[in-house]
Amino acid sequence: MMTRKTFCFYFVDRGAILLAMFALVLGSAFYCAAADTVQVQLDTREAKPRAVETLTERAIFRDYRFAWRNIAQALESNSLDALEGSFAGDASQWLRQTIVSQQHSGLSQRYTQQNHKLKAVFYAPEGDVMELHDTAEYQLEFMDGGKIIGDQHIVQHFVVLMTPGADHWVIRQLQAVRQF
Amino acid sequence: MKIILPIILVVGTGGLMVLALLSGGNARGTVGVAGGSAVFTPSATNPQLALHNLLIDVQRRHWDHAYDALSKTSKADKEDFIQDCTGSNGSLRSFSSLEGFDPRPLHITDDQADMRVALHWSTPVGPIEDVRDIHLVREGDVWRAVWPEYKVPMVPAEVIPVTYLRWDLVTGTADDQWGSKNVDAPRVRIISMNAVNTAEGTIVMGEVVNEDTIPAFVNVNATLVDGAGSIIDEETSFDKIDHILLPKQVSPYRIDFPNVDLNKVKNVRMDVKAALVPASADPVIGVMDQKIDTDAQGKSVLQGDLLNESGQTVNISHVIASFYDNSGKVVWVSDGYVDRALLPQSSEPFAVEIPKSVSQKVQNFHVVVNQFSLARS
Amino acid sequence: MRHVIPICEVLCFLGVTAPQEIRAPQEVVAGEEASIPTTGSGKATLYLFGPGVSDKRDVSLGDDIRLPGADLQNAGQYFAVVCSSACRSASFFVSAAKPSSLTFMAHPSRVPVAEGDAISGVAIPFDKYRNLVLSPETVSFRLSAGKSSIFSRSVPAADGIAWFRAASGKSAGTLQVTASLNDLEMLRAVQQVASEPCNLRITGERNAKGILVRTEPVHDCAGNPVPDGTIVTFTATADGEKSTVDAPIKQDIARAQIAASGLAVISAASGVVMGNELRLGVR
Amino acid sequence: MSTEKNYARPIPLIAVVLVALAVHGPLLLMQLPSRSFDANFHMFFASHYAHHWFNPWNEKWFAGFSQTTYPPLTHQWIALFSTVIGLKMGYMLVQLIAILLLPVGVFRFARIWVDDRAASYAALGSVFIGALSFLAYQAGQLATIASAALYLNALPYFYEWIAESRKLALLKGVVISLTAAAAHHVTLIFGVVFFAVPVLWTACLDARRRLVAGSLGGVIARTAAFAVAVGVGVGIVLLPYWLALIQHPIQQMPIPHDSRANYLLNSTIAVNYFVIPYGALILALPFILIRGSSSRRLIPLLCGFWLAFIFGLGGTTPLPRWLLGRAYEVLTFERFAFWATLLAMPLVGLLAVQLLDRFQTRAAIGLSLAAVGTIGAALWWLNANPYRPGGSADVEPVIAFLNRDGHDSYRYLTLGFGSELARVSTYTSASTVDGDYNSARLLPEMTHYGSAQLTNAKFYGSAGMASLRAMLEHANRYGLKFIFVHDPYYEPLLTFVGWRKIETFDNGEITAWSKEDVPPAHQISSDAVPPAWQGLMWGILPIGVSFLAIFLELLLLDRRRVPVEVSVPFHEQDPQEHYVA
Repeated sequence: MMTRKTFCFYFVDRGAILLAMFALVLGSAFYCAAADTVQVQLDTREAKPRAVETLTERAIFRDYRFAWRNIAQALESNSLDALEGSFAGDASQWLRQTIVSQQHSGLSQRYTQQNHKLKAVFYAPEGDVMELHDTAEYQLEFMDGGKIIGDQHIVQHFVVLMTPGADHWVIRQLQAVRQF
Repeated sequence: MKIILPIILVVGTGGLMVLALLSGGNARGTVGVAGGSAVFTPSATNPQLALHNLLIDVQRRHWDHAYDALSKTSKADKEDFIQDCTGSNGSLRSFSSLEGFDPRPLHITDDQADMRVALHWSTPVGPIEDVRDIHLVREGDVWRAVWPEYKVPMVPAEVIPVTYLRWDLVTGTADDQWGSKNVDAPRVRIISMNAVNTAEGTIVMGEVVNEDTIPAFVNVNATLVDGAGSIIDEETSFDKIDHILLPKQVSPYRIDFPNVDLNKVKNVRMDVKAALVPASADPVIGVMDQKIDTDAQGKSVLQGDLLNESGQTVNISHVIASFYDNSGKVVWVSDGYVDRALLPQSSEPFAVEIPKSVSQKVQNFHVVVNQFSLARS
Repeated sequence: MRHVIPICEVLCFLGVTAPQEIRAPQEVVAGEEASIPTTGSGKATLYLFGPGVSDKRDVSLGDDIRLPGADLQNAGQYFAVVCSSACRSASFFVSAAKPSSLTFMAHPSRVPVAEGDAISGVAIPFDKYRNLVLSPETVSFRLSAGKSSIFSRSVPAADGIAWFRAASGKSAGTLQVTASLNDLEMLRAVQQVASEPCNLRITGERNAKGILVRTEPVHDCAGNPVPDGTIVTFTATADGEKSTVDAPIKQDIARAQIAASGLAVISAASGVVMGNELRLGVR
Repeated sequence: MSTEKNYARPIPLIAVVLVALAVHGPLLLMQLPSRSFDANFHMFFASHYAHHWFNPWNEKWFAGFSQTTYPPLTHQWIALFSTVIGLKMGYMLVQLIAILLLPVGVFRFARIWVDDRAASYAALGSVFIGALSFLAYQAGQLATIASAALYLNALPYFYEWIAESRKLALLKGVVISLTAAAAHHVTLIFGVVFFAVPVLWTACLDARRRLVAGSLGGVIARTAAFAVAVGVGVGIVLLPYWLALIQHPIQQMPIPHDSRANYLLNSTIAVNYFVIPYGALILALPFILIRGSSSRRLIPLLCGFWLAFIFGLGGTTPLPRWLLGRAYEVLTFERFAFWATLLAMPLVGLLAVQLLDRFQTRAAIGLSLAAVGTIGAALWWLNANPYRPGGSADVEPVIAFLNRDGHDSYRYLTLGFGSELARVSTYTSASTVDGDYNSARLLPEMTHYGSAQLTNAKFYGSAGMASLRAMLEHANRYGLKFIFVHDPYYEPLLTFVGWRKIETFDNGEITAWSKEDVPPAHQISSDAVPPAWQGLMWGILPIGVSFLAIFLELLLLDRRRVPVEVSVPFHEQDPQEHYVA
C-alpha cells in the first residue's frame, strides 16, 4: 500500500529520471540543430566579365545556403516538396531522380555540419547566368531504413551554375568534379 | 391584461416604425441592384423634395416613374433621359451606379427654382463626382424638374482605313530548352523623378520613356528608405501611369505613399519593370485646346478636348497630365476619367484638377491618354 | 583546414574491420558501364549512391560487381557500399561525355546600330546526358548580316563556359549570331534597329479640319529608317491653348490632324529628341 | 369513427418527422442549397477540417486566417460524412438532420405551454415555415438552423430541471445547450433572451401557482445553476473562439446588409426579409397577439415572440440599433425572423386546434393550403428574388488553371463570383487574399473600407471599389498575380491598373487576368495563428459534446410529465385517446 512518505520517494525517483531524459532530449536537439546548419562563405571578387553587384551577392549567398538546406532535408526525408523553388533544369531533375529512387529502395542520406567555400568565377555580361566553384565539407551518412550503413567526412568540389528566377536565384547545374 | 397588452404591443411597434421613417432610415444596404420602390413616397411639394424623389428613382433605375415626374417642358425625351443617366456605348457612366447626391438650392422663387446637385457615382475606377445644375418649375401644387437636352454626337458613316502597326507576342511553349527563349524585355528608362510632401503623405512622380523599338508594358515601383536603411513603405504607380508605351512614347507616373512624411525619408529606391506585350498603334487620340482654367466650383483645372482620330469607339478614356515648373521639373501629376465614350472622329471634353498650391508654379504641361475599349479588352 | 587528396578516401566506419575488399574504378565516362572487383566470398548487399541514383541489390563477393551505364549517366561522385558481416565503401567519379549540345544565349534581342560592345553571347557545352562538359573545348562565334560577316572569333571555354562581346553593325536588319563547337551549331537572331531619330523635320498645311502636320521620313543618324509604330508627339500652341497628338510613324512618316485656329506654333518630339518648330498663320 | 374524433387527437411526432423528411428530403437530394449564399462557405470550412482536423489555421483565405473564428460543429460533421458520401452530400445530410430535429424541438418546446395536440400541430407547422426554407435554400445558414433545432430540444429539459428539479434533465439540458453553442454561438447568446427567459418566467408562474413541484426560490436557484453550468461549458468548449475574439475583436468598418434596411422604404427588401419568412403567419398575427395575452401563462411566450418579431424587422424600427449598439452593424437580422416564427408556433398550434374544432375538414384544408403556400412562396422566391446569388458559372477551368504549371505559388482573386469563391477555394491548392467570412478578416485592405468580399466589391459601391483598389495596389506584397473575372464591370479597372487578359474560360463567361511583375507569394506573418493546444481542443471538445448529447438522448430515455394548460376556450384533453390517421 503506498503511504504518503513512500509516495514522495516514489515521486522523487520518477522526477529524477524524467529530468535526465529531458536533458538528453534537449541536448540532442541542440546537437542536431547545430549539426544541420549550413555555413557558406562567398567570394565574388574574381567573377568576370561582369562584376557582381552587392544585392546580387547577398541574394546568391541567401539562395545557395537555402538550396543546400533543402537538399539535406529532401535527401533525409525523401520528400520532393523540400526541393520546391530552389532548383531548375538538370540539377532539379537528378535530385528528383535521387529522391524517387531512394523512396523505392528505402534508402536515405543525411548531410550534416555543412561548410561551403563558394567562389564566383563567371558572371555573364547580361547577368543571366553565374558559374561558381564550391568546395564543400560535410558529414555524410548513408542509411538503409533506420540503419546507418556508412558514415563519412566528405570534402567535395562542385561546379555550380545559377540563373535568376522570379524573385530569387536557382541552382540549374550542380556537378561534382575531381578538382577545379 | 387581455386588452391592454395587445394595444401596447401594436401601438409601440407602430410608433417605432414612424420613428424610424422620420429618422431617415436607409432604403438599402447594397448598391447596383434594381431595388424595390418605397412603400410611402412623399409628394413633391417643394423643389428639394421633387429633386430628392427624382434622384431616388434614378438611383433605383425606376425610369418610368422618374420620367413621369419630369416637367413636360423638358427638352430630353425618355430615351435621352435614360441614356443621360445610364450612359451609352459602354462608357464609364454605363458601368456606374448613383450612390448618393447632395443637392443645394441656387435660386428659388414661387414657381421657378435652380438647384445644383453633386452626384456621387460609384464606378469601376473609383468614385466620381458629377456636378449638375437642374432647373425646376411648379406645375399646380407639384414641383417638377426640367431635364436639359442630351446631345449625342452625330458620327457620319465612313470607312476609315486602319493601317497602323500591330504587335503580337508569341511566348513560346512551356518546355523550351534553357537559353533558347531569350526575347529580352523592352528597354525603358525613368527620365525624371521628384518627391513631394503633401498633407495626405509623400508623392513620388516623374516620367518614363520606352527607348526600345517594340511596345513595353511598364510598371514603376518606389521604395522609401529611412536613415537606418530600413524600408518605410513600398508602393506602385498603379493606375497613375500609361502602362502600355509604344516605342519612344513618354508617360508620367505618380506613386502615392499615404501618411508618410517625406522628412523621414533618406533614400527613394526606384524600380521600373518592363514586359513584352501585344499592342496596337491604334487608336490615336489627340488632346486639343488644353488650357489651365477655373471651373464652376472655383477649382483650378487643366481642361481640353479629346479627339478620337481613329475608327473605333474608345469606351473609357483616362487622362494623365504632368505639370512642369519653369526649370522643366515635374511638380505635379494628376489624372481623371472621362464619363462618356469617345466615338470615332468625335471629341469629348475633359478636366483634371490641379491643387491651388501647385497651380501658381505650373509653366507647362503634357497630357497622355490611356484608353479602355471593350472590343479589345 | 586539412587539404584532402582529390580522390575521396574513406575516413572512418562504424565499428568492425571487414574481411572483404572492394576497389573503385579510376575514371568512368557518363553513360558507360563500369565494374567493381571484390574479394572474399558469400552473399552481400551493394548500395550505390550518386547523383540521380540510390540503389540497393544483392551481390556475390569475389565476383566483379557490374554497374550498368544507365546508373552512371549523371556526372559527379558516386559511393559504392558493400555490406555483408560489415560494410566497406569506395567512391569514384563519373565525368561528362563528349559535347552533344550547346546552350547558347545571345543578348540583346534588339540592338541599336553602330553601338560598341552592344552584343554579347554565352555558350555552354553539354553532353548527351546534360552534364556540363568541363574539358577545354573551343567555341567559334560568328555575327553575320545577310551574306557579310561582321565578327568572327574562336574562344576556348574556361570552366565549361565560352563567351564573347561585340559591337553592332551599321545597318538595321536581322543579325545572325552563330555559336559552333565541332559539328554542333546554334543560331540566334538579333534585330539591329535604328537608333535615336536624327534631324526630325516637320511640315504642315491648313485644311478644313485645322492643320495637317507631318514629318519628313524619319531616320537615325546612320540613315536607317526608324521602325514603324515609333511615337512622334506633335504639339501646337495657338491663342494660349495647346494641342498635342502622339502619332505613330507609318512607313517612315508620322502625321496628325490638329484642330488649331489662329497663329499656331507647332513642334515635334520623339522620345527625348526634339524636331524643328513650325509657324502657321491664319488661313 | 366520426370526424370530430379524427381531429381531436395529437399527431404522433414520428409522423411529423416523416412529413419533414417527405418535404425537405427531395429538395436536399436535388442539392437545392448548393446555390445558396453560404453553402459553399460551410463546405469550404468542412473541407479544411477534413484535411487538417487539428489545425484550424487555413492559408487559403485572407492570406491565412483561423477557423476558430466560427463554431465548428456543423463543419466537423460535414467533414466526417464527406469521407463517405463526399462534401456536397455531407452538407445536405447535416442540413437534413437539422431540419428533422426542428419539429421535434418545436413539439417539446410547445408542450411547455400547450397540450400534446396543439404541440403536434405546432411541430407540423414548423416544417412549412417560410423562414426555414429561406435560411436553408436561399441563405444557406446551416449553422443557424442546426443551433435553433438543438436549442429548442434543450429548453424543455431546462424547464423540467428548474420546475421539477430532475437531475437527468439538468444533464441533458446542459449537454444539448453546449452542442447548440458549438453549432452556432449567436443563436445561444440571443436565444437566452428570446427563448430561455420566457421559459424561466413561465416556470416562476407555475411555481407560484403550485402547478409544479418546485418553489419560486428553488426555480431561481436552479436557473442560476443551469446558467453557470452552460456558461462555463460554452466557455470551455469554444475557448479558442473566445480567445480569438479577445485577441482580434471585430472592429472593422461596418458592412452594409440589406436586412438592416428599412423595409417600408424598399418593397423588394420587405418581401425578402418579411413576407417570405412569415408567409401565412402574417394572417395569424392578430390571433397570436390576442390569444397570447388572454392567458397569464402564455404572456411570456408572446413577449419573447414580439421582441424577436421587432428585431426581425431590422432597420424598420430603431429598437435593434438602440439595444445592440455597435453589434447592430455586425449582425444580420433574417435569423431573428426565423426565431420569431419558432416562438409563434405554440400559439399557431392553439389556433389550429380552435379552427379544427370549429370548422373540421374545411379548417384542415385551409391550414394545409396556408402551410403549402408559405413554403411554396419561399421556393418560388429563390428565382424571383433580384438579390438571389448570381447565376453560377462553371468554375472548374479556374480550379484546373490554378492547380497546374505552378500557378498555385501565386495568390489569386475572383471578381463577380459571389458564393462560387468558396467553391474555387475548396478545390484549389492556391491561396487568395479574399474570403467569404467577414468576421475573420484581418488584412487592412479589407477591414478599413466597410465592404464585404472583394468578389462582390461592386455591390458595396465606392467603399467596395476602394477596398478592391487598395488590395490591387498592394498586389506585389501579397503575390497576387491572377484575377478571374466573371463580371465585365471590373475589366476597366484591371486594364487601367496594370493587369492583362491572358485566358478565357467557359465561352467567355470567365476571363483570367495576370500582372507581369508580381513575385511568388510568401507566407504573411500573423499573430492570429492558434497554438497547437487550441487546435487539439477545437478538434475534440465540440464534436465530443455532440456525441455525448447523442449518447444521453438515445441511451438515457426519460419519463416525462409536463403540466398542461387547462384554460377556458377548450376542454381538457384525455391523453389516452387513440390516434386516427
